[in-house]
Amino acid sequence: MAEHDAVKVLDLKGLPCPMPVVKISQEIGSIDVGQVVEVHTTDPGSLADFPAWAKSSGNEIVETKQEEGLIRIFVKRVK
Amino acid sequence: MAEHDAVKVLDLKGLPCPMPVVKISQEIGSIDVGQVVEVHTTDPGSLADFPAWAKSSGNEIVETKQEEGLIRIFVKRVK
Amino acid sequence: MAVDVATELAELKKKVDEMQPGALPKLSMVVFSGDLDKLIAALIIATGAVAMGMQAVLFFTFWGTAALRDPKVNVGGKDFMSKMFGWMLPKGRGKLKLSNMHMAGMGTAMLKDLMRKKNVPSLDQLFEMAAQLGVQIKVCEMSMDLMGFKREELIDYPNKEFCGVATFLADAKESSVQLFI
Amino acid sequence: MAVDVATELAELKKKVDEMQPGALPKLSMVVFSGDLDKLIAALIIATGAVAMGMQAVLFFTFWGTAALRDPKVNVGGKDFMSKMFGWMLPKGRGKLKLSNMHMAGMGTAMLKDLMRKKNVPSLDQLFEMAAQLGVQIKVCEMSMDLMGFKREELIDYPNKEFCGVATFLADAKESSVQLFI
Repeated sequence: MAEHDAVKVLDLKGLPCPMPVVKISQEIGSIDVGQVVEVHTTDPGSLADFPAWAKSSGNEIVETKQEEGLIRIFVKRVK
Repeated sequence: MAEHDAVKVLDLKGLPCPMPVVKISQEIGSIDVGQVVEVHTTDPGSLADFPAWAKSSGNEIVETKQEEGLIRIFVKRVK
Repeated sequence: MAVDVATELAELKKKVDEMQPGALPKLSMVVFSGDLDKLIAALIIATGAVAMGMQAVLFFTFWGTAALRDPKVNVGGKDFMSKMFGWMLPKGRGKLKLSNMHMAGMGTAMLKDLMRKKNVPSLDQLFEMAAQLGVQIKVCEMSMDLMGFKREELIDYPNKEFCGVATFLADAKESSVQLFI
Repeated sequence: MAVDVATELAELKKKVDEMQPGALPKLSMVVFSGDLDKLIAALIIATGAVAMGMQAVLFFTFWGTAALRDPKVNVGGKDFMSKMFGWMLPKGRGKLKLSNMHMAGMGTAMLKDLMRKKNVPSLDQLFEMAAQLGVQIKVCEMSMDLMGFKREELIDYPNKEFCGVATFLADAKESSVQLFI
């Protein structure tokens, strides 16, 4: 089973700013409220940007995992 | 009789931004509350700027007429 | 007792009425510069703002308007000065230079190449994304007149609007973020 | 019943008191640049703001202060460096250059000519209008000192004030629009 019951994976590897927040803002509407999407990014700026985006858009970062060459962010749709 | 009972005509032909809004802001005080001034302008930017000015200054655009080479804007003093 | 409540209520009402409305989650930006790097920054901020749930309005004025020219369009009927300016100013965003390190084109070409390699969206892609996301573009009428640009010369962009400084200020004063680039 | 009303009133009062004051309809702008085109933009925005019913304050700092020099005034008693700077910096707004396409003076002359033809107010006329409309000018004391300018060297302008960054910030933080040019 996917971690945090993520219903989908959004692959943003290799995309720099502003693409990660633009993409999550476009994709968050495709899952239901309460569901989680797992974002894969290689942009270290996303570590600061996703919490900022979540706060501003009223959503939630459930967990962030830093692995070798990959950052995985679990975003829950709240609104 | 003048259209919309305009009590005066403000000739701003040939004047570009920011003159049209500066002039109307200076002249609006010369008519009484409830009266209408007819503005003649050749600046196409005034079509967007006069409503923006009216909203901000608390006055009212009664009508705007676009003719060949001339824009006529009827401004009512509200405040 | 009842009187006190009425008085206090009236006082409170007065206080609330006197309060200025708070700003909207909105970005208003003057795009005065026609430099490639500054335009990229402007478009990244504007698209980012929409991603953050904000409205975004870009006001193109002075050199910024040259970036909106469509290189494929030629219009006639210009007077001598307008033609001169038309030749001297960059025709569209493909012709823009860096504000820094342009170095006769070498620096600009290098940066574009580097952006491609690093997957940074190009200015063309940023404009496309901005249009998709609903970033509004407003164009200074006075600059259009001064540089001798005609409306038909500008790129297609959804709901492009022509205006003056009053329209910018009306947007800016209700915005939580304002910038001049 | 009465208790409920009193409690709710007290809660509401507390809430209102804790609210941040909204911004005033006011423009605070740092005029850092000494480029002709940017100064024109700054003055157009400032005069436009007053037309919109706003207050407008311009803070002249760094290269911007050179634009405030009165070309008719000569002051003595300057040290060597101040004299050097005085010669190198444009003496008054008639000497300012474009940020772009100055082209050894040709581009700047063309733009000025074009502005006259298109009835766009010149920088001189814009300053006059700004004074009439009550646009406030505040000048950075540190820049004056750095560039070796004396107060007598600057143009006459009603209620010109000399200050530092704290004055700018006090204005800016209550303003609905802030820009850096």
